[in-house]
Amino acid sequence: MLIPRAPSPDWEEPAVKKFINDPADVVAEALAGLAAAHPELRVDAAEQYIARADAPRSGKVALVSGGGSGHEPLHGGFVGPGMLDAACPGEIFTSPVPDQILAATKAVDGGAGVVHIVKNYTGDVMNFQLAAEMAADENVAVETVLVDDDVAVEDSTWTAGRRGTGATLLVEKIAGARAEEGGKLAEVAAIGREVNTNSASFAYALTAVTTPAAGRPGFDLPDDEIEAGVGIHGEPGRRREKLRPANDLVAAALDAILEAKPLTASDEVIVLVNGLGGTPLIELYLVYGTLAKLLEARGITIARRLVGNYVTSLDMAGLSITLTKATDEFLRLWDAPVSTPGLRWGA
Amino acid sequence: MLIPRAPSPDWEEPAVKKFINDPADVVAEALAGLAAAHPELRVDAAEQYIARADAPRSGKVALVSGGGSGHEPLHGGFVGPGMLDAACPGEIFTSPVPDQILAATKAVDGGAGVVHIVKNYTGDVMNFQLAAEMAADENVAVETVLVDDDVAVEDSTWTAGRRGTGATLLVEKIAGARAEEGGKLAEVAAIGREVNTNSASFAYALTAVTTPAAGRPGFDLPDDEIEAGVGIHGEPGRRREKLRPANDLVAAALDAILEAKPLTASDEVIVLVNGLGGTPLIELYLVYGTLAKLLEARGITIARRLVGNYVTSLDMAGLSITLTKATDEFLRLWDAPVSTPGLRWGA
Amino acid sequence: MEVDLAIAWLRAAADSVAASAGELTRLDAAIGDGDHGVNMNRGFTAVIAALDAGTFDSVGDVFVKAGTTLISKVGGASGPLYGSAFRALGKALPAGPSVTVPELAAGLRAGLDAVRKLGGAEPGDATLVDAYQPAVDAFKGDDLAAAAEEAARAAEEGARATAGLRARKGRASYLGERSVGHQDPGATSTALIFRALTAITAK
Amino acid sequence: MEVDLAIAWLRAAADSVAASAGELTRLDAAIGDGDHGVNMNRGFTAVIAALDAGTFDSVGDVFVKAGTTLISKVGGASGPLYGSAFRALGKALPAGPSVTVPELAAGLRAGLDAVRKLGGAEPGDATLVDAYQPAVDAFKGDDLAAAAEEAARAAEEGARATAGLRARKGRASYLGERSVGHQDPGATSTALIFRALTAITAK
Ligand SMILES: Nc1ncnc2c1ncn2[C@@H]1O[C@H](COP(=O)(O)OP(=O)(O)O)[C@@H](O)[C@H]1O
Ligand SMILES: Nc1ncnc2c1ncn2[C@@H]1O[C@H](COP(=O)(O)OP(=O)(O)O)[C@@H](O)[C@H]1O
Ligand SMILES: [Mg+2]
Ligand SMILES: [Mg+2]
Ligand SMILES: [Mg+2]
Ligand SMILES: [Mg+2]
Repeated sequence: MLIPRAPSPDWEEPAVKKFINDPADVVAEALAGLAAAHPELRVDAAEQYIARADAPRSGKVALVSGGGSGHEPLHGGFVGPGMLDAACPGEIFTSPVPDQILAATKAVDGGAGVVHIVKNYTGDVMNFQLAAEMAADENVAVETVLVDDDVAVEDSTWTAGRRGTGATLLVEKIAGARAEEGGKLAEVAAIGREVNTNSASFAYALTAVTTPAAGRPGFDLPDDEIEAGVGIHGEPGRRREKLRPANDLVAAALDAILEAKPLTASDEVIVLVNGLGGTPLIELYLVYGTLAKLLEARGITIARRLVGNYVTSLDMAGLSITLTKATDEFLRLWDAPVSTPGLRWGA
Repeated sequence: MLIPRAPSPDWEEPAVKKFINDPADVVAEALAGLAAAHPELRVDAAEQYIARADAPRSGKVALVSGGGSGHEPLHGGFVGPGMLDAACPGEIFTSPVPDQILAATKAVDGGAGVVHIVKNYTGDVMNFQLAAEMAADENVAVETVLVDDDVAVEDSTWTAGRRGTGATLLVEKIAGARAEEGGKLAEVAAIGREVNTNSASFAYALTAVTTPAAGRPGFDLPDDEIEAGVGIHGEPGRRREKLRPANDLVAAALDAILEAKPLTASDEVIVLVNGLGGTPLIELYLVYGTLAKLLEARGITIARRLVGNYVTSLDMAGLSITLTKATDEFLRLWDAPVSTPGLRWGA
Repeated sequence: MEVDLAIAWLRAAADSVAASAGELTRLDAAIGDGDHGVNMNRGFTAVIAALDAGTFDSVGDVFVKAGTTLISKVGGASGPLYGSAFRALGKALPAGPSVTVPELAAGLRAGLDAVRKLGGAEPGDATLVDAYQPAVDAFKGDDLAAAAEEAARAAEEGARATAGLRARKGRASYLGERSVGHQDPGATSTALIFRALTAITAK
Repeated sequence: MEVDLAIAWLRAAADSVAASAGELTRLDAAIGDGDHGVNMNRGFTAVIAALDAGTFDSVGDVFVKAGTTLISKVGGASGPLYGSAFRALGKALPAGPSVTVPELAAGLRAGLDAVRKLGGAEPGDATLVDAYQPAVDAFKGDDLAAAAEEAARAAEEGARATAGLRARKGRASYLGERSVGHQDPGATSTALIFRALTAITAK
């Protein structure tokens, strides 16, 4: 038998307990809802991308990101002044296709070139690469910023490399502000890469994610076990662990982050405590409180912070912690106005 | 035997799968995290309230709300210019105590009086009532605005009356703006009550909520059943139903809302599609898209809308729909700047 | 009843609530929001701490202290209700280190009146009134142990009978007919409190 | 192989992928993100629609159309990989309504090269290369049915063998040692595609 038997005999007919109609239509229908809810965005339903209504902005470097759907508000919720010019949502947890990325890239190119912000997953990398090649054929200059901040994955030739997770928000915000103030293509890409280099993330899952297509959790997690180092697509993590108090989990995540990207006393950081979708805000604040104390004990200053559900994994109960070593430039650009459905200040 | 046996023999020792330490410390530790994350707020850990750092504002009517914790960002996340002056978080799903409410009320009173925004639950009503009596003893003028928008509950002498749910956000935003622009105590209370009168909500749960204290879901919901008319404390709803496509559920919720508070073609509404915590944003947008179409078909105009997790029930997978019949005054005040952790625009 | 006995009663009630907290929460989860055990336990733990921290010359003061503490520590529906009941009981008692059984009976009725005034519940609404009211009615005569035993039995019977009622007050009322078949958590904790009195008065 | 047979192959592959979509997704859920069956089914459904909508004079054009469609409809890792494979296959074939078995064999190898170039996977990395490479190696001789049967067997064996490997590419690589024991979904779908060819060539 080519395909081994499923461990559970009733795999085929799950009850998909979600607010959806046909699972195949989720992305398109949600996009229609987004379009109706946000007149300040332009949603191209045929090409499946979301753009600023005022795009293309002549002379401004444009930022395009995208990836599988199911991580909302990332990326569509970050389209707007000060952040992305366009986002390409793929099917749930499936990277967008080159045609879609190309259409978005051309739609927002204001003549100053386009930065692709790509989370480091095999599918995303390949599809954006094909799109960038096609854009080059049409004389659109594209620079790619790869985000790979998830230190749970070994960065070795033995893996597809570190995954792009929470730091994506920081790259999009900071590079977006740089573009908004008139940065050139190379400059915008450079600061995006610098944010990524300065960032490290680590995540925990308490439950597995349920996609509309599968209709049931992607893996079984006993009542007293968690996935440490989980990815944002329900990929199982670095290891299974016993559930521990939040204080212990936060300390271990911080250790993993600092082992990969050491910080020293007097460093300033931007902190993101990010919910993966199913974790209540009250727990995220509790975790932030613990993290703030641990960083203070090490003499590290939290210059800016964000607590909430930003880079999610559908209904997964879990969270990620991202630390970005801050420069003055980062802080200036972080504070710059941003006006998107998912992130808004100063405007 | 006084206490009937638990249906499940192992009720006593659930594994509490949450990012917490001791369940008894959740609210206090989260409050510490909130204080660390938001220097623009003043958190009184001893009295357990959250206030604007610049409170009291002399001559400004102050707004105080509160309720059980577990509904975040409500209420603490709505403290700031243009919305609440203080919030009193109780224990999880337990209304705050009179001392706490009194302390917050006195702390933010700028001499122009204080509006208490109270969701209609027996506990909240009684505790705020005792606090208001105590405040009167100390010569602080208090007006109470009761929010009871949940049309799933019969409004009869046979019940504790309709529950306060999603409309609370609209009351806090609109009354908050009225206070910010200098409205008098009676005026601020009056517009808060008018918003409540013009609002109706209906909610569905796909899963039961798990509180830190209980450690397991509050009720059992079979894989193919949902609770229609659920409350935000995991109270079971109006009835159990079979799971249906989102389009059907939205249509039924709209029917329930319009039956309780009829709207006619050419009416304008503010719409809140609100996640209860465990439902991904992509589903909320899908639902908003469906709702927008249904309202359009009835000739009702959506003047403003909000889609996201605002009035939550910890990790409950579910959503509520709130419709508020809009007046020009409501829209003007809705658009006014607001700057809080959970809601921010124009500032 | 003397000051020491009043304190012993509250202590026994606290122990009983602590031991049954899980079960009270389970009852509340079925028709409410699943916090009644936690609420009561938090409240009575605070009551004991407050009593330990003070000295009392008057029985009434013990109950007023208990009531004030419950109001300021519990929240929810049960905090103001139980808190007002104990405060009213304490205030109704004549000042002094000892009260008679009839005085205690009158005080308990004053507590019941306070609960009914604040919460507006009638007997039959499936609330703690359905345990409290029959307990007060049964708390009679001059023998404390006997009065307590009768009251506890009546409270327990009343609590059990709430399972047959449709809730009309509090959170359970949202369920309408679906509340029938479920025993009210507040009525159950009331019965526990009356039963606690028998444990320290029985000869 | 003629145009009709090429189309029949893709149709058989589409049927097989549709029938096994749930199982492919299940394999992917264990070590990836649980969408491989959905991805492949969406892609091959689109391929059939695209082929139905066109007319083809050349075998190569059929495969180029299939590849282009997969690239523009699938996304994920499998879209560009399978899409590039079919495009490269189609482009490597001489133009015309019929190709020989050796020409097809060379085309399949061109497809493999495209996959390896784009994805960078080596044999043994536990990817679809571990089914594709042995299939291409086994696809020999002048008899299409026999070549297809050998290729399908080799692909199936290769797919099954991925269960013993540690994944080094794609999502499963994040699991490190934990990926061992799980059969690779992409290798499995590759085997299905080669098996589909035998269904229409077997005499
Ligand atoms: N209006 C009322 N009058 C009397 N008792 C009430 C009333 N409302 C609620 N109760 C009692 O309170 C109990 C619930 O207490 P608790 O769970 O601690 O508070 P909450 O309902 O706020 O979560 C109910 O079981 C009922 O006995
Ligand atoms: N670098 C690669 N080279 C070859 N095949 C790969 C590579 N990365 C992934 N694959 C194949 O793709 C399959 C996964 O496809 P799919 O689930 O559709 O995409 P995604 O991983 O983006 O969700 C894997 O099982 C593997 O066979
Ligand atoms: Mg995928
Ligand atoms: Mg409660
Ligand atoms: Mg309760
Ligand atoms: Mg996959």
